[in-house]
Amino acid sequence: MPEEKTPNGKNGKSAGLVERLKAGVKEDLESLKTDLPAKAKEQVEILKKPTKTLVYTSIFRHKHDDTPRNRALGVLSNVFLHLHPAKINRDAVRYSYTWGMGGITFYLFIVLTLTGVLLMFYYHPSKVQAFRDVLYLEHDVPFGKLLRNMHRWAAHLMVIAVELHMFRVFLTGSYKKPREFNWNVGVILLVLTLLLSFTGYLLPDDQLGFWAVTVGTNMARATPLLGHEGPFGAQLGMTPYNDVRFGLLGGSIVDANALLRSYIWHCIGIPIIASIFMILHFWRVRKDGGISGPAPVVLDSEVKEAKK
Amino acid sequence: MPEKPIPENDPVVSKSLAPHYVISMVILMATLFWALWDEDFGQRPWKAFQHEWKDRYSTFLKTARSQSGDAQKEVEGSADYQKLKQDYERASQSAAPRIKEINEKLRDLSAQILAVQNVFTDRRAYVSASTYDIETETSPSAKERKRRNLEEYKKESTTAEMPDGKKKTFKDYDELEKTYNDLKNERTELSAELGEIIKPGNEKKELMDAYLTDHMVNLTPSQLTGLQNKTEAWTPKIVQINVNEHNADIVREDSSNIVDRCESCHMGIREPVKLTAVSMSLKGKKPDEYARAFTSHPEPELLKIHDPDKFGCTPCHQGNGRATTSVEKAHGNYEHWLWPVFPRGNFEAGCQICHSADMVVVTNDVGWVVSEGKDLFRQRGCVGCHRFEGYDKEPEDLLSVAQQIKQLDQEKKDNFKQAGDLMKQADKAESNEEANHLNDRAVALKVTNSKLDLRIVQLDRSTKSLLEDMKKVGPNLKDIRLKLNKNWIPVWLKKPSDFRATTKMPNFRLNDDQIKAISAFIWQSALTDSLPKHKPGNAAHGKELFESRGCLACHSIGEGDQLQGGTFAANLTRVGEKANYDYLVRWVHNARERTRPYCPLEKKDIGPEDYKKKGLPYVFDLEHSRCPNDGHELQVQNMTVMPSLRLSPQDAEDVASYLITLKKQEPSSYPDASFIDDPNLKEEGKKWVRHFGCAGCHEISGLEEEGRIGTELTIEGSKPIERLDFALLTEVAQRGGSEPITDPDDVARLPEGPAKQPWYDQKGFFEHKLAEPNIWDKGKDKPETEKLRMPNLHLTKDQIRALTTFLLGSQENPLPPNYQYRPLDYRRDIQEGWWVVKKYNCMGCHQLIPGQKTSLMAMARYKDAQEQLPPKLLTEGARVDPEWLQRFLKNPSLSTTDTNRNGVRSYLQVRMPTFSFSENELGKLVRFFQALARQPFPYIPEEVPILTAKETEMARSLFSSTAAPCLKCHATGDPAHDRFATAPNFLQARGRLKPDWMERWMLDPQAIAPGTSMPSGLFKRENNHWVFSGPTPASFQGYDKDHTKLLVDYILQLTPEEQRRVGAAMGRSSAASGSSSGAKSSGSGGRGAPE
Amino acid sequence: MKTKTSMAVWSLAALLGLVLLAGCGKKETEEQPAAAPAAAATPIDPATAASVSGTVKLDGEAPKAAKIDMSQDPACKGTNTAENVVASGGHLANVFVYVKEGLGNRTFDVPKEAITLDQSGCKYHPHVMGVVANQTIKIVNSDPTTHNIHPTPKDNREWNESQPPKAAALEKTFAREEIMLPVKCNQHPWMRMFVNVTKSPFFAVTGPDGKYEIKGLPPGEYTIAFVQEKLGEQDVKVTLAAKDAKTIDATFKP
Amino acid sequence: MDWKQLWEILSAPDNVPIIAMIPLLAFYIYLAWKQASANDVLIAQLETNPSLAKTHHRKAWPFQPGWAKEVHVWPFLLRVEFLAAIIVTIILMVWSITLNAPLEEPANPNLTMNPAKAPWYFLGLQEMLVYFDPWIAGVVMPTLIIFGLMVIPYIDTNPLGAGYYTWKQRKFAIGTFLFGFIILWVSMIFIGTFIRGPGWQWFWPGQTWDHNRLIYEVNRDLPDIFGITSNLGKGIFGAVVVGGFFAIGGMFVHAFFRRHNAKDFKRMSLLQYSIMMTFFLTMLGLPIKMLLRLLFHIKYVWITPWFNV
Repeated sequence: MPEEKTPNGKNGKSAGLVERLKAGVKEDLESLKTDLPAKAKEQVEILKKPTKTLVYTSIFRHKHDDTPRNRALGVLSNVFLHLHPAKINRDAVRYSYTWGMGGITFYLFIVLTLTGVLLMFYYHPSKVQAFRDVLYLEHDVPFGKLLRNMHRWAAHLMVIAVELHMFRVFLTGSYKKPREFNWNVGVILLVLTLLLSFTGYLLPDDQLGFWAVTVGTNMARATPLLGHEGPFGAQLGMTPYNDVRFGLLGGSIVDANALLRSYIWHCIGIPIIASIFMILHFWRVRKDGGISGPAPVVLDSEVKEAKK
Repeated sequence: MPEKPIPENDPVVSKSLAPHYVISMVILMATLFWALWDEDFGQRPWKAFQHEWKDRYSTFLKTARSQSGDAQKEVEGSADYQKLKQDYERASQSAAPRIKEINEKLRDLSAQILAVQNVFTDRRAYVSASTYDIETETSPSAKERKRRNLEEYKKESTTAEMPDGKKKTFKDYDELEKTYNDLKNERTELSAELGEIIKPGNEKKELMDAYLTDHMVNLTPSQLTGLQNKTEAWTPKIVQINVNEHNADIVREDSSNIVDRCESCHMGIREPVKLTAVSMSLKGKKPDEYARAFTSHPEPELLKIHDPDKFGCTPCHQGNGRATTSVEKAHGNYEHWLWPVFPRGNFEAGCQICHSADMVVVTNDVGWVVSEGKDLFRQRGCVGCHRFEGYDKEPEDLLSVAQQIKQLDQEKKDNFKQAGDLMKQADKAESNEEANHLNDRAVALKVTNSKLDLRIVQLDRSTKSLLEDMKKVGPNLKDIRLKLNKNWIPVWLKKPSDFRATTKMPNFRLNDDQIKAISAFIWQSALTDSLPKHKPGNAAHGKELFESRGCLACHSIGEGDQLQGGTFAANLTRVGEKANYDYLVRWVHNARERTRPYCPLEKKDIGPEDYKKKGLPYVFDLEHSRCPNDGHELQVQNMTVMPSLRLSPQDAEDVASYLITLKKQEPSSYPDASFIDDPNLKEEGKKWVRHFGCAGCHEISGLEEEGRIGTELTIEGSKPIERLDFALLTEVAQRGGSEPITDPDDVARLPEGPAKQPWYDQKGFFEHKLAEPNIWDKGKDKPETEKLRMPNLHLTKDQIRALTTFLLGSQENPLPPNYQYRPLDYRRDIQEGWWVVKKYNCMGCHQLIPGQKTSLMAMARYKDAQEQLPPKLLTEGARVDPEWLQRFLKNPSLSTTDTNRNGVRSYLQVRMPTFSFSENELGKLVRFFQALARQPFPYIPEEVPILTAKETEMARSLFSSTAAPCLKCHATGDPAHDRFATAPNFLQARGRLKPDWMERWMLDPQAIAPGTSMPSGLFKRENNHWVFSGPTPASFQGYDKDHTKLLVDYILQLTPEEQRRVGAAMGRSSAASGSSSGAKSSGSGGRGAPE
Repeated sequence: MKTKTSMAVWSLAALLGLVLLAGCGKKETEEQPAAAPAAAATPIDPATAASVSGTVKLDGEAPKAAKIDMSQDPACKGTNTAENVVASGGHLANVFVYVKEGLGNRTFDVPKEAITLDQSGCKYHPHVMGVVANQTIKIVNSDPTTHNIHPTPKDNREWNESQPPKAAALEKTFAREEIMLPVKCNQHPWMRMFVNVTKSPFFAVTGPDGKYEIKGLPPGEYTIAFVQEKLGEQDVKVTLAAKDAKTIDATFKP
Repeated sequence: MDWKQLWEILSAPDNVPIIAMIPLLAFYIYLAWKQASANDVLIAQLETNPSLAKTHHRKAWPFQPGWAKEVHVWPFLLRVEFLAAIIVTIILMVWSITLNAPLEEPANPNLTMNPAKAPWYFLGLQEMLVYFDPWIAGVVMPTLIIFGLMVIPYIDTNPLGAGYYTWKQRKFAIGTFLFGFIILWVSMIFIGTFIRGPGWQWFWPGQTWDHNRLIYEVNRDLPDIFGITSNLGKGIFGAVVVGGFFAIGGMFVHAFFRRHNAKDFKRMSLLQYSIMMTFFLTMLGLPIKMLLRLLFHIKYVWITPWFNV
């Protein structure tokens, strides 16, 4: 609404000014009548195509139409997607070849990270608190039980997925040249996955975890040379208080120190190491020429024997 | 080439995944909603409870309100209430006009204030801002100018439009301010006046309401309406007790963090109305799970002591207080919760968790079961085999005392040696100074030694006490040669409950070889001393004595329906078949009399030969308790709790003669058991006696120091279920199904009947074990020595329930240590006292808790003669001087010569026996009674004023008036009169009774000892004094002090002569002369109430 | 346990099923009628009222009343015989007769008038009395000596109050039903009487001639009980039609 | 048949993943086998028809010349990946809602669980404890497994079968891997979870896990059967037997390998060949040792003062 701006003057000279002001205001109002609908129409048109807005284009740097270029850019210019090449073997999208286990494993790792971080808000790795915190999660925290269940089952699923992934990779011979090294990285990741799961086992500080970890670490007692019950351990002066198991648990029994160590390995140590290896793993997948197949079959007769 | 035709379009590119996405997204959304639903409802079943609660409780309150409305009308109809109502109405009416007036004025004033305020606040804001400006102005000239401007501003006149429409002009700011403040002051004053005027009316109204609440049994309708509104406005939410918030002093920061949400479902627990399952069930339906959950706590008294806000729920009931996801979870009835809620029949186990140091934990109806369990544990001799913290501490204490003595002795020796060395050094010292110094140190050591000596003496004393306190559950088997019919022993061992159904001696399931061997061993290891021969007594008189002296408070007689008497000691129905007459005489006369003293150091019974060697007479009793060989404290008493009734030897013979007649078959009819003398069986017998732990309950030669053979049970209740060996029955217990116990007698012992549900829990273990202790041997193939040893205690259902409750509660406490009831003040005396009281079965004769039944009360003999019952001890600590009590407990005859009588109530036939309490137990008992009556300890006696001659005269006249015939019932020492006495002699009052208590007693004896013969209503309140309610003698004219006090002082100054004189004046002597036969007063049946 | 139920539903199919089932909460379906409501007290029509009367006899020799030694209190001057079985010519006195069963849930008004219990000659008069629950008993002392009245009930509250000579009458009530509630005096051990507290006013005490009568009973089936303090209780079943006047005799054996 | 017991074991929350793994594994083996056989058929076809081999696109899937050889990741791959993520999320959510993660009593060092089991993925190793000393089962074997897996690319000299499923071209490699994965890893986990009850005793599925069960079982050492008493004798005997197994077993395997895998044998260097042989024989040794124990109650074969095998 236009405001009336008539200054209170007693001055005769300003009478003309008043007239002029009046005319100006009138003109403004007139023009508004035509401009406003036009602008509104325009705005609607713009909003009809959200992908053309400044906000949108600032986020998405390329158009979303189905040109090959844009399809490629959609992947390459996206930080999350650029792990992928722009184009892949046409048959590689078939589920029956890859089983999707690598991706699922990575997805589960992300799920575990998210739920794990949320769980860390409620958990104290101390003998007094640990068990109580789990009870607290179960009974007090909204969605706490679901959170813990998801973390636990996702961990189990991840172990299964990792094993199946390895199984698939072996069956398709994907470890063969030039992917030998990446297979090794994969093996390390498998071990790390198992260790992640295992270190998490103790954290609720219940009988199940306690005895599972006791049984698990008791084996370390028998490490040759380094364990006090292992071959040549005693001869090398190993005792329950200086052997490798003591190092793992921070004590001769599974106790507060073991809980803390387990917690730190579980939440910080192994995830960081695993992340590094994952980066390496993914990087090498790309650098070794993408996923191995599905490749055209090679005939025995076509194999050229390398000269020794 | 694949067989299938190649499609036209590239399937990899052209195939749409849309349907896959649609389906999976639908499922994903459904899953997300499911997760939300699960979080909001699936995990919150208590919401359903709360909705149901709202409905049911509202319905209940409605009906309650109509009932309560009727009750209210009734109360309101009463004259008192009407009077209060009139008062109220009068008060409010008289105040009404003035109230109206003030209210009007206030309304006016408020309007005026508002009018002025509008103007005033604006101007004040300007003044304040200007003032601040002036204050912060730095230039003096500008300051001055601004000040002038302000002055001018203040001087401007202002107008305000007043509520009546007129304009009012204020000539300057000051006037405006003053008007405003005046108006406000006026309003304050008026408001205060209004408050004052309303007050009397309000007070009356409060009185009215208070009367209503005081006279309504239940809540008033308005209170119920309040509850109803609260219920209807209830929105489902978690109700929880966070103990840490309320109880920082009990729960430390690091302790267990108790959060109990039980009340989220059990909404009715703390409601101020009594809710039962029936009242909370739906109309016309049986109580369902909701109705049962909504009941209020059955014992509100208990909640007063244990405020749930401070204690929570789970410390007593257990269960998983945090859990709210399901009933099983919340009650902790799932596999991995260590503390499931205590079952219905055993909920008192919760008491034991914190009150493990209490022998008796009773509040109203709660605690009897667990208290019985604790008592049974001792009475039935469980403690003989199973250690349990707090029970039978004496042997352990003895050990520790002996240890201390040993240590002190060593210290003494060391000191002595060191002192000698020092002195030697001193002799050789180079300077006098050093010599003196060394000598001083030697002297100091000697002084220390003399202190140590006295400590050792004290420790010796406590050794003596401990030896006296040490009791065995079963009789001394060293005496069996003197005591028993030899042929009876094997028959007894076969199955003790066949001979005596209620015996404490359990059934050990012995085979014939074991019986032979055990009989032979105990017979051959027993003492072979001889007893003095007694002539037969008068059995008829003995029967009378047996029944009247109080033997039946502990012992019972008769079988089946005929059984009467207490369960504390043996049933004597067939004692004549087993016992030797001469031994019985000794036993009845003084059960503590030992055949030979036992020396714990030498570990043998000391005989006359040992005394002879030292040239000492063969005398051993509590005064002569040193070992002739090593000076050590001897066990000079039989370790029995049976006291001495101070019967004359003649009476003891009579009682024994009666007892020996009690039999069903002749002793001679028992099959010959001459194998008992076969020395070859002795060793085998010893093996079995040790195997079965007989020495846990019996004193047996050579096995005095045997340890307990069973597991310790102090924390048995928290033993993980995995540690309880169900043996081959594990699966049966886990799955329920048929009851493994087949013996019908044993099945009948199961508190919950034959198992139907799975019973793989602590309760199931204890109950089955107690019902049939060898149950876990079922199906097992074991040699005799490896079979379960626990004997069958032939307990009843209720007893097993009590013991199970006790054991379930005996836990390694998961609660913070300050939850433990371990008081250090008077309550500790109560705790300790109960152990002694229960040990000697004081409650067989005396009532200590209101409503508690004694064994004697149930007997026909006392049905019509309750005044013949032993006194109730509800206020004993408040009644008597503790020093006197100690004297009395030590020797209840209160005489060293005339012991065959009661010291206080000589008119009672039942007798307070001499228990030979040790110094230790005497102290505990005296402190117990003081503490139980909440009396400060030590007691400071009150000065009794000496009466003037006039007062004495007055008191005497009242004392002997026909309206107050005190001496009619109270004993005087005159045998002829005492024949009819039913109350103690007044002469004993001095030194025994507390004067204040006496006064209260005279006023209302029924309030102190319900059912006493002493009538109430003897005095009435007049002019703020207690005045005799009957006609008073003339001399009382104008006496304005308490008549009770006068009588008390008189009684406390009463001399035998005075009493005789007064008695004579009352015409006693004439009656006495008429019945000289009353001479044998305290003897047999003098007082005859002809029926 | 939780896991088992979970396992059962662990499938996607169950998901949908559960959503559907979510609506159905658990409800106890079992229906059980509550106890029949208390029948309202029907007023007794005096026109149809029946009565019962009879004589109570003692079959056999009445025991010789024991002498009481009242010498301990010179103020006591009365008949010195115990009263536990009082019979003359085979007629038994002091038997309490009342309707034990058959009145159902009828309620009765508490009679306004008080019943007097007198103490004279160091004896209670009457020796056996009946009162309706909450009916006032007025206790007077006509002796020149102090008495104390000490009921020792089973189901009522116990009390024990002293009453000096010429003291004001005590007014007491008993709230609960109790037959043969003994009352004694601690100062005169032989003094003894029995109060019978009933819910209905249908009771009588036999006189020295052994006769009794209970009037105003509505027609119905009843159990009439005869209670004697020493000789125990006898129950007789009787059916009364309207305006019946039945005679029921009872005989006790010593 | 104790159904209750069976149900209790199967429904233990931590055992559910294993239950889930078995059908999953079966499904994926089937999936792999299907593709492998399709490929093998194709290979056989192409081997016999060299001309076709020159033109064929060499996949079992249909292909037409006009079709793109490469497709865009967006949207063709990503849509599959997202779909997979959604399905995994659904599975995870439903699983988490219906089944609670186990939480037992608070840890209590004084109360041993019977049986005390390691997490399920380590149960294979725990099972090995029955047959071997802890240092072998707990330390040596995991190390061997890891190293074994890691050397695979370096000892598998067969250039065929890279990037597609096949059986005929890689019989030995796949057979060995299946043997290691299914028999030595998965079935050991299965035994450890479902068969081993209290006291780590062998209970057939459906047998009641009776805590009181006692089994008479005398396990003897192999040297004892042969009556060797001296320590030195035992050591030498064990070394001979174990060495014998490796030598004779190696000979058999070599004979087999040389004949049926001639090309591979030719391709492999001595080091590759011996590493392969060592791992293969060790793998074979495991079930042999297990059978010796389970069927013949032989505890150790090789006894020395420091270690036993």
